[in-house]
Amino acid sequence: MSTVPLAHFLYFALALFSIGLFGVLARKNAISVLLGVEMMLNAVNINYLAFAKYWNWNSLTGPVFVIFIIAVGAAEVAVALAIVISVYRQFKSANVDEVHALKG
Amino acid sequence: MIEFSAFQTEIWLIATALLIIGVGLFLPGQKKAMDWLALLGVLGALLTLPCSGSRCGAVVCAMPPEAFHGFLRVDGLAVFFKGLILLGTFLALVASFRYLDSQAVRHRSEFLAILLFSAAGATSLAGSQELITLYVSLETLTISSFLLAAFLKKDKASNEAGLKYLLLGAFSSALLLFGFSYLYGLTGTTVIAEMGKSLLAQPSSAIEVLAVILVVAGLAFKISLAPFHMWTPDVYEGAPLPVTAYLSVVSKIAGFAALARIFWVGLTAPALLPVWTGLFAVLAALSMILGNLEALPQTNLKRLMGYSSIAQAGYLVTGLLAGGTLGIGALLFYLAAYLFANLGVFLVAAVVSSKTGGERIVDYAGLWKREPFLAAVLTAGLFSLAGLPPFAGFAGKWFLFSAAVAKGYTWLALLGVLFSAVSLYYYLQIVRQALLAEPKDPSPIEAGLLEKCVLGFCLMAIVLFGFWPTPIAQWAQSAASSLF
Amino acid sequence: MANNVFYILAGISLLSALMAMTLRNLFHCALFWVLAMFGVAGVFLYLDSEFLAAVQVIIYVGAVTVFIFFGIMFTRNVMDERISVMNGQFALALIAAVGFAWITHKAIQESSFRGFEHPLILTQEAAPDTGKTTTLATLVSGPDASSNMSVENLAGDLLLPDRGFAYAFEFVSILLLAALIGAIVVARKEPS
Amino acid sequence: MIQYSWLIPALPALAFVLIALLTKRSKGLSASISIGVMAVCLALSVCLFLHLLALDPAGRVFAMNWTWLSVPPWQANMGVLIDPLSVNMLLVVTLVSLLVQVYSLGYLQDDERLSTYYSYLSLFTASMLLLVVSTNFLQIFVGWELVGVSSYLLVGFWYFKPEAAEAAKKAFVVNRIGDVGFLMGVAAIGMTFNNFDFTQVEALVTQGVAHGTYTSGFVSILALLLFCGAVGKSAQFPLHVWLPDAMEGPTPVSALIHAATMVAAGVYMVARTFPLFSADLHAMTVVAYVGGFTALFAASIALTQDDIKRILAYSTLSQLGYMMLALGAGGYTAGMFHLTTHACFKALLFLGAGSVIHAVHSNDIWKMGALMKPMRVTGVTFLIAALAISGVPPLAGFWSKDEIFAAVRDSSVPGHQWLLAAAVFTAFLTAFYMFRLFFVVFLGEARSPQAAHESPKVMTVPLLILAVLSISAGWLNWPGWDAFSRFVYEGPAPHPESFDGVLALFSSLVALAGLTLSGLFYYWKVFSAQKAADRFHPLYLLLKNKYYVDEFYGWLVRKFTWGLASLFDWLDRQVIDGGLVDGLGRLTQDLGGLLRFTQTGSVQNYALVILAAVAVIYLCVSF
Amino acid sequence: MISILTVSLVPLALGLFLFHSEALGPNALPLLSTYMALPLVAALASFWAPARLARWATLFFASAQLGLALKIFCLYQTALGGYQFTEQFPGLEGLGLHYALGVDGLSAPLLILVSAVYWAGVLASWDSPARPKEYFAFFSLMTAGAAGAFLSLDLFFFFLFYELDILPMFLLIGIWGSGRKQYAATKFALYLVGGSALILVGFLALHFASGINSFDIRVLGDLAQTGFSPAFQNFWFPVLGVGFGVLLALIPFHTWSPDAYASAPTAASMMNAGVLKTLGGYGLLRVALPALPDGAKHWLPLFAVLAVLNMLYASLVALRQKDIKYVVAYSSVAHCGYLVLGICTLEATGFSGAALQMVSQGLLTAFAFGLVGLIENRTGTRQWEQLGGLSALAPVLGGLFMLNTMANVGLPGFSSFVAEFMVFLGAFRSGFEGGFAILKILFPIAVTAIVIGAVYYLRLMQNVFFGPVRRPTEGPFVDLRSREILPLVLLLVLSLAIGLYPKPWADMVNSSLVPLIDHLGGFK
Repeated sequence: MSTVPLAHFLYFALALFSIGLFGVLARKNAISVLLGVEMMLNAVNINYLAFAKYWNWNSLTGPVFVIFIIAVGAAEVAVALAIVISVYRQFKSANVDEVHALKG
Repeated sequence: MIEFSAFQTEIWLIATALLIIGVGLFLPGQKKAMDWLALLGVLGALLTLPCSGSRCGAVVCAMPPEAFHGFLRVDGLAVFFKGLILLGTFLALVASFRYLDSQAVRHRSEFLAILLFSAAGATSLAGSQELITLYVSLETLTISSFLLAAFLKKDKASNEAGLKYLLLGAFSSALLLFGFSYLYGLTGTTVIAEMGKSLLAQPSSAIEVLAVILVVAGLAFKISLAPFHMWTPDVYEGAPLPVTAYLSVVSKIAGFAALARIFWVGLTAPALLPVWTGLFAVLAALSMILGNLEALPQTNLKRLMGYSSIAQAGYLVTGLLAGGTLGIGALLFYLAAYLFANLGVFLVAAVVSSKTGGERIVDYAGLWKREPFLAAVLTAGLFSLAGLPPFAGFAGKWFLFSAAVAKGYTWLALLGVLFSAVSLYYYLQIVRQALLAEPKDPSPIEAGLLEKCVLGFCLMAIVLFGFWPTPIAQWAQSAASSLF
Repeated sequence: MANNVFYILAGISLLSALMAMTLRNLFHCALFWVLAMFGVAGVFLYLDSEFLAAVQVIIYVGAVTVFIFFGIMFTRNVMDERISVMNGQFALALIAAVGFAWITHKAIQESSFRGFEHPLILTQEAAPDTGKTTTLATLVSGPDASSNMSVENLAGDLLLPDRGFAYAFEFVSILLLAALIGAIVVARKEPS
Repeated sequence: MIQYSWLIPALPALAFVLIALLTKRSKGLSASISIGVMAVCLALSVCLFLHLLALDPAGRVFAMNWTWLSVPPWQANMGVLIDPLSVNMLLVVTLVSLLVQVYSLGYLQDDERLSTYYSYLSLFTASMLLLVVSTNFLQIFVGWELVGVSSYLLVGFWYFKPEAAEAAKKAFVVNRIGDVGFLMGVAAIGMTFNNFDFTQVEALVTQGVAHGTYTSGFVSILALLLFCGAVGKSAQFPLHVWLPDAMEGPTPVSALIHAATMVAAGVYMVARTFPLFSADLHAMTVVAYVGGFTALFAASIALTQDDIKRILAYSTLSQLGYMMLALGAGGYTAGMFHLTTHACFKALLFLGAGSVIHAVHSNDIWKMGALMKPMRVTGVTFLIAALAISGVPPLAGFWSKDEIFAAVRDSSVPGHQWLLAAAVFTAFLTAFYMFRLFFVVFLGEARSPQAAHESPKVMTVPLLILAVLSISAGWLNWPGWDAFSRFVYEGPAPHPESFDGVLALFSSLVALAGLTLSGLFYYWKVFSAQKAADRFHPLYLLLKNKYYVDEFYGWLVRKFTWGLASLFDWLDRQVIDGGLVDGLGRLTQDLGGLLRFTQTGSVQNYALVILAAVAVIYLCVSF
Repeated sequence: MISILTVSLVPLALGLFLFHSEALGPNALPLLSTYMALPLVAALASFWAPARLARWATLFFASAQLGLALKIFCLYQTALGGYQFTEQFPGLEGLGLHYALGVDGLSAPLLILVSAVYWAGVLASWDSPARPKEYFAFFSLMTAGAAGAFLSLDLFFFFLFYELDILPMFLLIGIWGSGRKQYAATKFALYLVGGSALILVGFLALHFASGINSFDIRVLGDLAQTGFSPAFQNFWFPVLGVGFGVLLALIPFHTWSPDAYASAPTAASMMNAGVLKTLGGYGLLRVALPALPDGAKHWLPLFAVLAVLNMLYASLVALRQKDIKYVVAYSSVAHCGYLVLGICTLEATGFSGAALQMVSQGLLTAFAFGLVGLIENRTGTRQWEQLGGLSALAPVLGGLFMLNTMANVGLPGFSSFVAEFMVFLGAFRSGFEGGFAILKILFPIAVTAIVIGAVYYLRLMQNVFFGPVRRPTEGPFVDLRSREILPLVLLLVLSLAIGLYPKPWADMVNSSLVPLIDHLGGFK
């Protein structure tokens, strides 16, 4: 049924990854940065599934990896939010570029 | 039947962590109990090692226990890494008790438990033979570290450190995963050894190289290799002192465990090998240069140690890229030397900072007069880091650079020794304060018995490895041989 | 037709991802982000991973967004529209992201992935005489749907010790536990 | 007998050690040890002399060697060489030493550090004797340096006098300058011939020159390098400046070291290595001209000096110049003969001067006068010595100076007639300044504030002995008998100089002329010295200021050495240490300071760096 | 005094005779390891002993070590040559390391130097230091480093022991020093570590380029086994040369040394200037030359230029110093020039001269620093402009300083004369008989150093000891006590022993240097 070439999945993932990347690099708000990171992880997931499908269906390694990435990502988000909240309390801001007391 | 011996170390650690949480829940006032429980847990985990690593002593291991389809195998290398990680954790724990008291940290049980979870992640990483297992272990280590770094909630610096570490950590693990995904795409497997075989059979391609570079970036971040190092000073400075100690040693050792395994088992294809060894050589050089130079103007001890640890990563990578039992053996030996030296320094710092509250270098003025023993350990540790005899760092650097020269990286070795000389300058800044300057506040600093014992142990190890490196170096070599 | 579904899904995802990363209003960003995650879940479906698509929706679109909205609520002044949402290195970031995409795109183009118009399977032909099992692979045109990709199999992979991933699966629970405890401790307001 | 000859240098050395370590407390014991040892040495020397005399002239050479140092293929020995030349020198040294040591007993009787003084004297004699009996170049250099240091110690004996300390240093340093050449010569000889031994080297040189292995030019370079040492030690121009200053030492020391023995070591060394010099005329010419010039130069300075010891010092320079001239002219025996006679009368002059100084407590001749009456022995012996040095027949100086004139006359050195003229004119000057000294100090009116009195016996007896020798020593070479020449002459040197009646007459007349002129100026006061000085004021100033050589050297040292030292010191502090070393440190630190700015504190910068690094690395790897 | 003599002589005798006794047998204890371990034991002992006993403990072991050094010197069979008393234990075979000690004609006299300076240093710091336990422990540790380096036959241990000196020296300067001590200590440490960086890389390069899995000096020094190409040698010789040159305070790498010596406490200056510097020359002769003969032939002329520069330049700079200790420090820099020049002749006589110069300048520099320490102790100043006429107050001090002056000036009778003379001989032979042509020019320039070298010391003598009495403080002036004289006498006697009868010493060093020359193959 499907005749989408593998490369297109990869391009899609890549684009998503890059958009996430851009978000991580350019957004001020810590939450936005986190959204960017999660987007990158999603792109990775697409890669895994695409490879899994186009490469070797017999092994479930790809999907399994995706499950783990999602799980770890969730944990990461939980921790991240906690830290952002804590930072917000101290700095009265969730803007990443305002948190730069440590430098040099 | 599951071979429990393949992961009983982790079980020990996790069980201890859970127990501590339990104590924290039900007996929140029992600080001492938690402390001792944590120490005992780590010691117990350490005791599980020789019997899980090999049944015939720690040195040679004919049939390493493995479990889960071989995804987890505790070979000699894993035992060595696990041993180092546990020792590091133990020392970081000792450093944390007094510090936690002095900072009035309320969630002591959680702190200890997370530290132990993190350590479990690290030890598990050392035994992982497969990328998913490795990834999960790595994230356990890292995510717990984020929390530990941010643990002092009322401290701005700690929060900032936590945030920075978190954002960059997540970012770099995304890069790592992206790299892994292409490797998976190329090979169809996540088992490192199979991946290696598969890559061996196919021609080199651009995407393969890119994937390797992404993996390098993701893992170099963990060991704070330049130019992926930039989080290090900020996080080291901001994180609570024992956490900095923990990060500087355990996190780094785990990173090297992952690197050694992935690169020397998975990415040995002839087309790839020169790419990443060359890359590591350049990064090592960069680390030595940046780490040492930027350390020079520092005034905060933790920040300075951050830069120092970047430079040390540079030296260590020299052994990694040289490879072979010589190179990896040197890496392992130096890690051991680094562990005792660095944690000795941090332990002293923890004791001093608990008393004075200061973390600047000038706060160590006249330490010699206030507590000679602390000053002695500090000096020995710093000189060992600088690679001067009779301390372990000297032998370690000798091994590392000789491995580098053996592989033709003479320029790197030269750079390394020259920048070791530069590094001596900033280490001496601390030593000068500690030994030569007059104390502003002459009141004595007394270390506890436990701390003293542990410091003595560190000192002994530093000196002993320096004077007679043979046994441990031999062990390191035989451990390294399980990779090749 | 089926192909177009993919391209539409992909298009929606990318567009909303872009919006999520560029819009000023953080709340809108989050909404677009959820949309993008839905798109990705759709692509998962398209890649025959119904289960994962469901997980994606549940975890990301459900749990994670809840978390994030929480976060947005906590950090109040993010709704202020007068301040730029982009930081100083906005232009460089753009160049870097596009550059990275370009590089990787080139690499993919040159790679062997490019040739795969159809999903393929790699059957392992054991070569008894050499004992090699996995190195030699034959590419065969694969079946359209896979019976392997079932929840049962997945669960088996994750839970049965001899399949290997059970350890990681157990371990991730430790990770989650640690994250949970830690997040609670860190996020909790400290009495002064 | 010969086998005990090693005792001659060894005994004074032992005395030095004994006095320095053990008997310092007792002045009397120290002095007795030193003097006793000297007497034994003199006796031994005399025995050796008699022993040699008894032998056939061809077989009068004995050498004993002990290996001292060796690096194959060469070895260096310490040894004792007994031959007529060295025995002659031994006699001179031990005799003068003994007399001076006895004399010192009176001269320095009140000095607390008499023991130290005697230990230094013993060290000196030991070194000098080591030098004299040396069998090889290395040993002579060792002795050479050791006499130098003894001289340093003795000149600076009264170290609390800043002038003495300065003079001691100057003597040492100037000698060292000469030693540079000497050392180079010794090294060159040793390494060229793989041998240091005098006889063997001389044989090798002779053979080598004959076979064309070594050019005579090369040999003359070696000889001239050695001669540098002699120029320093024997205070020849241009390294003469130290000797007048060395008069800051105790007067007996001046008599012993700076008149009779040590300064003659240069002459002795040239005589000892004569075959090297005589192998090439160039070397001889240089030696002759340096000697001749120094003789004239120093004599002219002596005309105007006021310090009794300085006058004698310049006289010594001049006489040493004579000896060098003689050797350069080929007059081997003449040089040695003059050395011997000069040792007697110059030691006498100095001891006499010491006696005078002891009496009037001043060195300025214009504070003395009419001392003949209170100090009869001193006066008479001084007169004898003055006559002797002026070359008035039949005293010792007459004979030896005459032989020098003869040698110069017969020399093959180019321009030898000019040298002869200079030598004769110097003889005139010598007579003039010596009697200027005599007339001013011993005759005329008394100018001394206190009453002078004769010195004690212990001082006058040595004067008498030396006076006898000053009269009679010259008779050894009585024309026709030539005992001295026949004894000393052994090698392939040119013929022994023969007495020439005409020349002798002429030189006697010249000496008498000088004496008379001096009398006219300073005794009869027919001419006024003051007027003469005013008349030739520039010349007078030039002479009075010793041709400004010291000033020139001072200027040179200040400008050159001190300037260079300052430059290097500045270079070391500011450029190498401050600039390069600290600069490198500072640069490194500044670099670190600059690099710090890369650590902006913004986490997104860090992320960007990571990504950029990945891209850059990838691009680098792919292309 | 009597107790000092007892505590010195008894262990001295023990060291000398114990190993000889029949009961113990000739090899009952490893001689060299014991020698090396004694200062370590001393360090531990002084650290653990009560503070007031620290110096006694150190003195005890120092004396025993001196006895042992004398014994090794006496038992060494010059006629046989080569390494004797060798000890060897397998170490890390995989890395080519093994613990190997041995002594040959070159190192046997140096052992005496080490022990003599050690012993003298202990007595020289008898009652000065605060915190005596640490002080003596560090001092012993330094000695152990030097002793180990001279004995090691394995480059790893050679390097280890050499670098072992840096930390204690740093602390000795930094804690017990004077003046700009922190600056000097840091500079010292950085400089030496920088120099040793080159040495380390050089060693590793030798090891791996040889293809032999060994760090053994004997193996790496055998070109037949290693087969280093001339290009390799030309590249690596200057690396090692400069590395050792830093240690030797070769211009322009010398500026650490005056500052360090001037700031260090007396005993540390003695040990460092006397012994540690020597190690640089030893390393050149022991490692760099045998392993890289072609490189040496290529580069030594340049080093010869530096050496002569050292002799003249440092002497001139010494002339301008106002601090006596700086004068002595620059003098020691200047004297290293002789050592290097001797090596640069690549000729047997020059080599022997260099080897003797090592011992000689070690003894004499230590002697000089000891004296300066006493002057400072008595007068409270080191500025010679504030001093004068001390001979009148302290004849013994004056006399010893006179001997020191004479010795440093290179007067016959002292070891310096023999050594310097042989260096000149070697320079001449090398320059004029087919060696390095540049020595034709350098030889005469070098010889002029005997003048300049004399001037500054004589000037010092004249200003400090001669002339009218001048000193910054009033009060009674005590001349040297016998305890203060004792260590100086030992150094002096050794110097005189070499200077008066150099043959046995020269023969001993030749027994290992002549084979070295043969190995280097001369200039053919």
